[in-house]
Formats: sequence, structure tokens, C-alpha cells
Amino acid sequence: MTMPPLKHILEAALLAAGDALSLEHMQSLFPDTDRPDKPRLRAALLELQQDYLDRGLDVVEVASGWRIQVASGMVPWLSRLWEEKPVRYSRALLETLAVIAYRQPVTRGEIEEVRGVSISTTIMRTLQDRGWVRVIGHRDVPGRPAMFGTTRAFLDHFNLKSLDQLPSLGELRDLNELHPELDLGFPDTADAAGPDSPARESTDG
Amino acid sequence: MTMPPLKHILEAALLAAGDALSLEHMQSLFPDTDRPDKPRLRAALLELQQDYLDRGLDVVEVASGWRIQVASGMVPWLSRLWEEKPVRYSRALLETLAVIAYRQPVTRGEIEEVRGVSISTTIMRTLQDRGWVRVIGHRDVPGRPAMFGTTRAFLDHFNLKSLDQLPSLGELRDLNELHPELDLGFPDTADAAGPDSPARESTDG
Amino acid sequence: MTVEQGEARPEEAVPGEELPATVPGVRVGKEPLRELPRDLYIPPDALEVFLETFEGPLDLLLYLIRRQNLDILDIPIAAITRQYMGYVEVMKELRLELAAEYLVMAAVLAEIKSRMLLPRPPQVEDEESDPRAELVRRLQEYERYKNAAEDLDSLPRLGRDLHPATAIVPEVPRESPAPDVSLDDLLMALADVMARAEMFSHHHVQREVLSVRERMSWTLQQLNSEHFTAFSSLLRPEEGRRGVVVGFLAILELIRESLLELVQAEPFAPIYVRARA
Repeated sequence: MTMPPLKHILEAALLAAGDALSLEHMQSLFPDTDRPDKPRLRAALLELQQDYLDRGLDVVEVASGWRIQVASGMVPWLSRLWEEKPVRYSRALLETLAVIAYRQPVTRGEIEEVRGVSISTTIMRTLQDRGWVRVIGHRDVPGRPAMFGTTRAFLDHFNLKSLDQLPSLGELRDLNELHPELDLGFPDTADAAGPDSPARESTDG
Repeated sequence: MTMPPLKHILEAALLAAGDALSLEHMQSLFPDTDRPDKPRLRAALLELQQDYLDRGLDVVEVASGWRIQVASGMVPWLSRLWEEKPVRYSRALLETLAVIAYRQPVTRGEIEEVRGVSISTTIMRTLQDRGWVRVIGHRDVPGRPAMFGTTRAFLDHFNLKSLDQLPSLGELRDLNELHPELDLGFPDTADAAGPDSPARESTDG
Repeated sequence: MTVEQGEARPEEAVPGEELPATVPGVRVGKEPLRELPRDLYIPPDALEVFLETFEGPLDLLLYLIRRQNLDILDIPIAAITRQYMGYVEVMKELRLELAAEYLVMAAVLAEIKSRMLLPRPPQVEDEESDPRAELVRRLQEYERYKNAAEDLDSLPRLGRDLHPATAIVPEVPRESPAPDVSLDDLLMALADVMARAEMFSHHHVQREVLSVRERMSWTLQQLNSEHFTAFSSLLRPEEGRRGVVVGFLAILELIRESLLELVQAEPFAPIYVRARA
């Protein structure tokens, strides 16, 4: 069996998988005697990326590997492909997900503390059913509440390679930065305050 | 918004759908004012076919429309793609499916009679969830049992245009399901038999 | 909490506020919120929808602050408290299901307000002295994640902005006549069953003597001419190697006598047996 060009094998494999494949998984497709090393795989994937430049396809690396996807520029042409509109997530769900993504590991109590409302079980279940969030341990406090974290599937879904590709969180400012005259008649306390007030607070749920 | 080449739109649509699209469905992607007629669609699909000639892909027409598939020459390279997470149907399920395919319309009782064992509800549900089997009527006997038949999705999956392209019952089985670890001293004859070795026999009465 | 309730009737909850025509940064769902109920007199159904767009008391407070372009660090507690209470009152009057968090926040606001109205002892000068500090911290903290949620929502994501590209993998093509069932294939099937029989061998229920003839009768009874029976089902691994051999011989004999017919679709596929009509 003569071997087709590496990039075509990878293309076929990625399209057949319809999902991201890790480099290791791609390597495993080949017999031991003829297994391309990772730099070769990367090179072939970049070649494919080049081939796709003027087409509606993308080869991208996300958390769990490489995948081929229809580029977002094509989406307007595909909007009528599906009967249903893409799922829109509620703010409650997105906020919960954001707190988990940025503060993981985090307990449900801590999420509620940040959001100021109790979190419905449905939301936690949806996030877990979608495979975006999972229990990654238990906080060593009374009740041993579960701590949640995000998964690779979460990163994959949002087209991210790793958590540090998430947009950065906004800054926390200090109350004491404030001009004294805006205060309601309180003396200026700016000098008394430490420079970095802690953003992170440990609260048990 | 400048329009990308028609063949690229169709390629993106077919790959995004991951399944066959009818020409009508493809037409519906376009606004009324700019809707390609079927000959144009066909021409674009054939162009795509040409583009794919030296790659591992193929554009083919099946019962429910056109789809992009991995070229058969590429399939051997993908044989290990799903090794890690085999989603393999049980023998019982495949037998049930085969009976339905060959004897449709057929009631559950009749399937059980053919197979000689009772059929779990899970199997019937799996087949229906999968979209391969559906209720196509009710037998006019006491209890009015549901009669099952196969669907277009079933044909598409097996790359068939119509039921009469179905091979024999036995062929529906996966060769690999035979225990490969036979070590009773028989000569290994696996190499002698190609995957294309002929098999057409009507086992049906 | 009872402190403020008499003060803020719904009608006057946000009286005379100078509202911008559109509220910067405030969105209801996807749409920027164009206008507010200035006097809170809006149809109850609409108000319910309006209030449901808030993700709790922090969100509502943030909204009240933002719509007046106020700095979060400089909340005019008295005014905000009054407005907040106004909304809470309306929610109560409409008997909307009011989450307990809203009432807790009402209490917090009332407490801050009352503390700020009290004369402060001059010696208290540390950074905790401003009773708003904790509220401001929570509001800021919440706002960060609220924005992060919006950022997250604007990331390209699968199923909405991106679609995984999938090609079908066809089955290996199969068409052409079936080969005759060869003895080799038969042996392979036997080997298969024998292998399984090995697993049962330690059971050894009984070494009953099985004659080939007896087994032939039994086999024939298992079959009929209308349906195919799996070859392997005629060999019972639990009888052990010996039982399988007897069963196999019985089948061979039945074939020789043209009482059975075997069908196999392709090499290594399961073999089926049926009685000749």
C-alpha cells in the first residue's frame, strides 16, 4: 500500500473524526515502522492550513488537539443549513461558567457568593452534561463541598487551546482611589489603604 | 458580502452538515435573488469532485442527496482511528437491524421469532434513536403490533441508494467481530481474504 | 428591612432621575436597553420581564448605578437604596416570586445607609471605615464576571460561529456473489466455539456420553427450513471440548446426508444453518 501524502491522510482522519485529534492519536494511525514524529505532523497540518487559506475551512489547534472546522466567514452562507437557531445560553449559565473558568477550582457556594444569587441545580447539571465543567475535588471544609473546574471540552467548544487564552478579567479598583470630594462627607481615607487590595477571597459555602 | 466560489460554499455546507444534503436543501441556503439552479449545483459538485481526485476525499450522490466522504483508498489508513473508543454495536443489535432490513415491514415478535431470542427494548430504542429504523405501520392482528422498517439514514450510512443494493444478511456483519485471537493452531488465513471478497447471496426466503 | 419600605412607593421609586435616553452598557438579552420605566408605571407583564432580566440583586444594583453613569466606587447610597427598594416593593406588590437574595440585599443597603447617616467617631480611620466597602467589593467582583460572561459569549464557538467539518467514512464496499462455505471456514467457526468452550472447561458439569446420532436428532430439532440458525448456536461451549466435537461431527454428518444446508456470506462471516425442506 503506497502511502498517500501525509497531509491528505491527516485531512481524511480529521474529517472522519469530525472532532479534534491529538498528535498522539494521529501518530497511532500509522504502523510503528512508519510513524511520523510530531514536528512532521505539525508541518503537514500547517501545509493543510495553507491549502485551506482561500477556502471556507480552517485547521486549528484547540485544547484536545487539532481539528478541521468551517471558518466563521462561511457561517453566513450556512445559516439556513439547520432548522433550529444555535442555542443561546442564558446569562445565568454564562456567568456561572465564567466564574468557574476564571476562579477554578471553585465551589458552588463560592460561585453563589460572587453572583449574589443561588445557582439552580439545572445550570450546574447542564454545564456538566455538556461536559464543560466537572468536579475536580472537594474543599477540605465541613460538608466537603465539591470544587468545580472546566474541561478540555469547554476549551474546545470555545475554540481555545488553553485557559490563558481566555479574555483577561477586568481590574478590581480600590474604594480609596476615589476623590475625597465625591464622598458623602467622609474624610479621605486613601492614605490608610494598602495598595493592592486582594481580589481573591476564600469563602466557604 | 462577496460570495465565495459556489463549490467552496457547498464544500463548507456539506462538511458542516457532516451528512448528505439534497440539491433542494443546498438551494435553500441561498437568498431567492441568488439561488443557483440544479445544473449549476451539479456542476459545482463535480468541480469539487475533480478537486478531490488526488486527495483522500470524494463527493458522492446517495439516496438523500450529495455528501462528502473519505475516499475508499483512504479508509485503511483510518482503521485505527476509533480504536480508543469503539462504538460498536452488539451482535444482537446488528442481527436485529439485519432482520428489519431484509424482512421489513416486520414486527418485534417476528424479529424475535427469526432470531430465536427476545429483543431488548434498548436495542429497538437505539436503532430508532439512531434514525435507522422507524415504525412504518401496525400489523392488523390483535394487539396491532408496530411494524418496523429501515430509513434513508440507514441507506446513507451503508452507502446505498436503495434497499435492493443491500448485500446478503451475512455481509452486514463486521469481520472483526470474529474473535481474532484464535490460537488453536489454525493457519492464519486472514491475508488470503481481501475485504472486497465477493459475497452476494440471498439468504432470504 | 422595614426601615425603608414605607418610604419608597413604586410610583416614586425613581422620581425625577435624569436618565440618558439609552442606557450605556445595559443590555436586556442581546438588545441594549433603550429606556427604563421612569416612573415604574409599566404593565405588570412587561415589568416582570424587565425584572427577570436581572441576575439577582447585584445585577440590579449595578444596573441602577450604571444607568446614571456613576462610578461604582462612589455609590450615592441613599439614592440607590431608595431606587432599589422601589423595585423590591414593586416585585412584592406584583407578587413576583422574589428571591430571598433581594431581601437580604435590601437589608444590607438599609444598614449601610443608616450607618452612613450616623455621626462617625473620629478615631476610626482604617480602610474598613467606609461601610460601603464590602458592597463595592462585591459589586466590582460581580461586574468582572458579568463582563467575563459577555466576553465568553462573544468568543467564536462551535455550533454557532464554527462548525466541525465532518466527512462520512464509507463502509468497505461489498458486492459480489458469496463463496461456497469451505471446510476451512467451518473449522474457523469451530475454533471460535472451541476457544469459548475452553473458558467453560473448568465447570465440567458432567462428562455425559454424547453420541453423534443423538446429537444429530437434537440438532435437527433445533432447525427448521424457514429460518436460518447461527451455526455457532448449535455448538454449546458449556459442554466442553468433547461436546463441541460431537456437535460438530453431528453437523458434518447431517450435511453429508443432505439434511442441512449451510450458508456463509463471506469468509469469516458467521455461518448459518437451515434444515433442507
